[in-house]
Amino acid sequence: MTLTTLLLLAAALIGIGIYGALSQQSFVMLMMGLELILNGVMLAAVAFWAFSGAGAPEGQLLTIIVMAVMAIEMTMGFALVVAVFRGKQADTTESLTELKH
Amino acid sequence: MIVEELVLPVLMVFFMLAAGAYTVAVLDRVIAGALGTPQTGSVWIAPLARGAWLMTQHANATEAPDWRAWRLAPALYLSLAAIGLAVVPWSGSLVATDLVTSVVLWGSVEALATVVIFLHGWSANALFALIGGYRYVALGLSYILISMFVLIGVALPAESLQFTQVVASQEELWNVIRQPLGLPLFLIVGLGMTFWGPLNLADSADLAGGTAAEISGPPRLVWDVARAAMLVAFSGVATSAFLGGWLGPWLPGPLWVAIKMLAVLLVLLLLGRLLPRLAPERCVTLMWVILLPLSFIDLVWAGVGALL
Amino acid sequence: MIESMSHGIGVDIAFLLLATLAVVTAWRVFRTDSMVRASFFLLVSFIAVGVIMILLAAEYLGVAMFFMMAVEMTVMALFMVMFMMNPAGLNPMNMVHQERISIGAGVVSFLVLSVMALLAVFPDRPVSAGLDPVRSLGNEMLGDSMLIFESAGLVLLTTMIGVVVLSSHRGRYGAATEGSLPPGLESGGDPAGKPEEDEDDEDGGHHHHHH
Amino acid sequence: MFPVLGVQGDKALRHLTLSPDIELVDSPRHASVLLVAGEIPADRFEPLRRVHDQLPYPFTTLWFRCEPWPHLENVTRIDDLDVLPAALVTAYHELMEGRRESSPRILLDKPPNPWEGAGDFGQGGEGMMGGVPYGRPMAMNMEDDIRDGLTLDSLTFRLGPFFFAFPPGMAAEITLQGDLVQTWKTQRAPYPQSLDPVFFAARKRLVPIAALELARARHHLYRLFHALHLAGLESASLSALRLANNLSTTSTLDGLRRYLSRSGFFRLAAIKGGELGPEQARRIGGPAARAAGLDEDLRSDDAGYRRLGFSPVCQASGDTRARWRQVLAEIDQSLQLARQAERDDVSTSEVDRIETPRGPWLEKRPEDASALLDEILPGQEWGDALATIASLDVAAVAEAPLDTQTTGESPITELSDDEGGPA
Repeated sequence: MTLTTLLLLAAALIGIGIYGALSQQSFVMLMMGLELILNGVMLAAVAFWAFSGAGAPEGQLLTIIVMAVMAIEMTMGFALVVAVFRGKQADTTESLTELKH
Repeated sequence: MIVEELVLPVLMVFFMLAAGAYTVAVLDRVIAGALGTPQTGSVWIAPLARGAWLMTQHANATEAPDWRAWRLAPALYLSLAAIGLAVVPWSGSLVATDLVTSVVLWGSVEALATVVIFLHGWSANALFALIGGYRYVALGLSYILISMFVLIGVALPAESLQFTQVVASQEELWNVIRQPLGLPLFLIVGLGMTFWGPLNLADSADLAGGTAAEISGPPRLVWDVARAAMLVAFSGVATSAFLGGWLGPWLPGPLWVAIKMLAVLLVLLLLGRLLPRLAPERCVTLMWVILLPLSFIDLVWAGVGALL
Repeated sequence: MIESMSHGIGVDIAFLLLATLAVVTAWRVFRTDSMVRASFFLLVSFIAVGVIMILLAAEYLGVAMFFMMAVEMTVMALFMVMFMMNPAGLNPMNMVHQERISIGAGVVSFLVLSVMALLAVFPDRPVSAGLDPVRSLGNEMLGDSMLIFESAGLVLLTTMIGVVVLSSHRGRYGAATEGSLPPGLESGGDPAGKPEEDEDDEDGGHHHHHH
Repeated sequence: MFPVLGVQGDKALRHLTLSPDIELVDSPRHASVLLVAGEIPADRFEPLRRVHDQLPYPFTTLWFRCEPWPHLENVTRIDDLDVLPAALVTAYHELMEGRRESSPRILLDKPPNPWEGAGDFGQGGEGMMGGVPYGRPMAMNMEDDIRDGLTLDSLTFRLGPFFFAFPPGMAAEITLQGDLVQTWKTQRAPYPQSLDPVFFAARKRLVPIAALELARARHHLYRLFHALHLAGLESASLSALRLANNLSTTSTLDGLRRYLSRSGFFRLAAIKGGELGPEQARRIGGPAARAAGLDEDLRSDDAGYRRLGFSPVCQASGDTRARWRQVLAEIDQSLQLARQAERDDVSTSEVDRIETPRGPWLEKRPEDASALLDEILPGQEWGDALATIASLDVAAVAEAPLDTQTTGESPITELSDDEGGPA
């Protein structure tokens, strides 16, 4: 377990996340891709904190903030999905071609 | 070193799982018998006989279940109970894992329990099991929130997220007196997250057994044992957080923990037999409108107490 | 990047296993037919990363990851059951678009990041043994960085309010969808998944989306 | 420690509930012995086969006052209620010790509709969502929702006729949204229920009011027993049953009533809703009508009852809670009347106007009212809906009284089961 291996793992998670976020049609699956990217980011942040940051507390704080961002991303995402579904019974990106209904 | 750090704690947790589940089974039978359920045979043998019966019975199949998740869910719930038992301190040094964030770890056990119970209900691909799973998800969130606020309340005077520290901080005054709202709220959460008695909405009778409606044989045995063990883990956490854990005069610490855990178990099991099952809708309202604000008050109370 | 944290071979084995688990489950998220299973695969990936964080001595963050993600993924799974037509994965399905580009983007970003990880030189300043990570995090959050932490809290509160407004059934002037006619998937067509109009046995009368 | 999944005349069910060796379970998956109690009409054979096949191996069946199917080997038929518990225990022991072969599965273990992998990705049909896995609709049933406007996860299924919380023999097709009943179609009416012989005797001659009223109180207590079991109040349901079995003019309801109000049955349990309008209440009649405020009771027309100072008790709101308050009040009243009538030796004075516990019996016996459920259940939570069913006595009255000896047309009933697929 070295910084390099940890960063490689983080890179793999981010790569898979980017694939998911770009390729999925369904809103919820798309959000999973985004979450996975953030997962990699958090891991990288903690790895840097542990190996390169001399335990500076800001490193951990950054991870906490990323978690908050994830929570916000997910709640906003679901709220939008619900709102869109109410309006159009749509749950895939293809069914949204304009921004108003 | 590996023996001390790994083998002993694991053995300890296994022993607690087995002894705890058996105790719950015996206690529940005694209470049921006292309240008029007809019974024959010895209460000591009956749980074992039931276990043997479930072991002989075959595990059944439903149409197109999610096999992996269906078979894994009882085992996962059992391991969550084991994690819960592992953080309970039996004395200042006798504790399976003394993680510095053990209070938060217990919080995540509660959160993961929601996942496992939903998975158990969902993966059977059967109607009642699914509804049971839905119900638990609807309620689980409120249990987690209330329990979190209450536990932050006990972490405040200890200035630590570690159960051993939480117990040590109760040397002068137990939290059950220092924060009078805490224990009642936490007991309600306990009934909820082990879905026992009045809060048994996930495995309830109106769903013919809910998430457990479709299981038989060994998986059912594991599920039953896991539920009982979770109840024991919960009573251990309640004991450490509110009843001063190993603190007490005359007797050795571990014995005090056992006595206090038994007392908590007895209260929970009695409540389970005496109260009717709550309506799910009313239960959600109760949790969010009454108990959650009460847990805020508890937290503010604890904060003011910690400042003074 | 010299091993200066004192950990034994056990930690390395654990890390390898957890890393494999994290990547495999992350990959399975997009390769399973069942969307509920997908969200729980994602949860397993998060938990594996959380355990790695605990191995890195970030005990609070690792455990916080467990409960945050457990709740998030439960909600995710629930939304899957609500919105998807095939949550159980009883049918094979493949709901992807621009797949080639996506694979390319994923691979390229992985390669770029890996090259950076392999080639860049980072300072070797590991966590000192005497540091209490939980205490230092707490002091930071409610000390120097309190403004950031409180802002995050405020943003979360704003999000909650916004989300309730967005997803509420009733707006200020009545039902959210009142008077609006949702467009079809193709122009002029029916919205996705609406039942056929000639189904008489439905409890009629409420099709305000249509008329 | 005996799991039994009984299909049975409710009399046998009640007998077994109090047997210490036997544990009755609500799901066939939890049982080792299937008890078929009472005649099963031929149109319920198919569901029974499905229930039979849901028991996990090893299992066996026992037929109580019912002719076993000829193609099942090695089955036992029991006709005497007193030997039934012992026979069940024996069957279970033989099964566990391997002296008795497990029953075979009757149905083929294959999905009702083989799923064919048509479509671009093998998804089973046209477009992205055309597939119908295993002949079941996809979870995309877009009926308008009655709660939150999100027309999402409705679930349609059939339940019964052996589901434990339904009146025996009833089957329904239900659409649920989460926990909320969206539509309800009663497909099979419950079996007609048999009343105590004294009500039939009262149609032919004048009978002592004491006997009539005790039978009435017993009928209501049996229903209370089922409802309390459903509400999770096991010990209260058992004491209701014991009270019913040992009912005499000296019995009182005070203990049970006190326990119910203290345990919070009226405040906590899922017994909300289920209001009947006056018109609906009249269709059911009896206590349900009086709970809705209808002041109708044929006993008011009877000179014997008038001598005892009878006047009907009523509730106003007509919902599930009011019905249980009404039932408790009527049990009290019946016990009171029985005491007075016994002391003064009063008999009925009418033979063609009998108020049965199920409702008024003028020219015709009270008829089946299960279709009423289709109107009142939609909009209720599942737990409340089942409690509403338990509180409504919808089954018709059978033409023969509750038989005491013969095998004839005994009340056919059963306990248990959801219709899952064949195992």
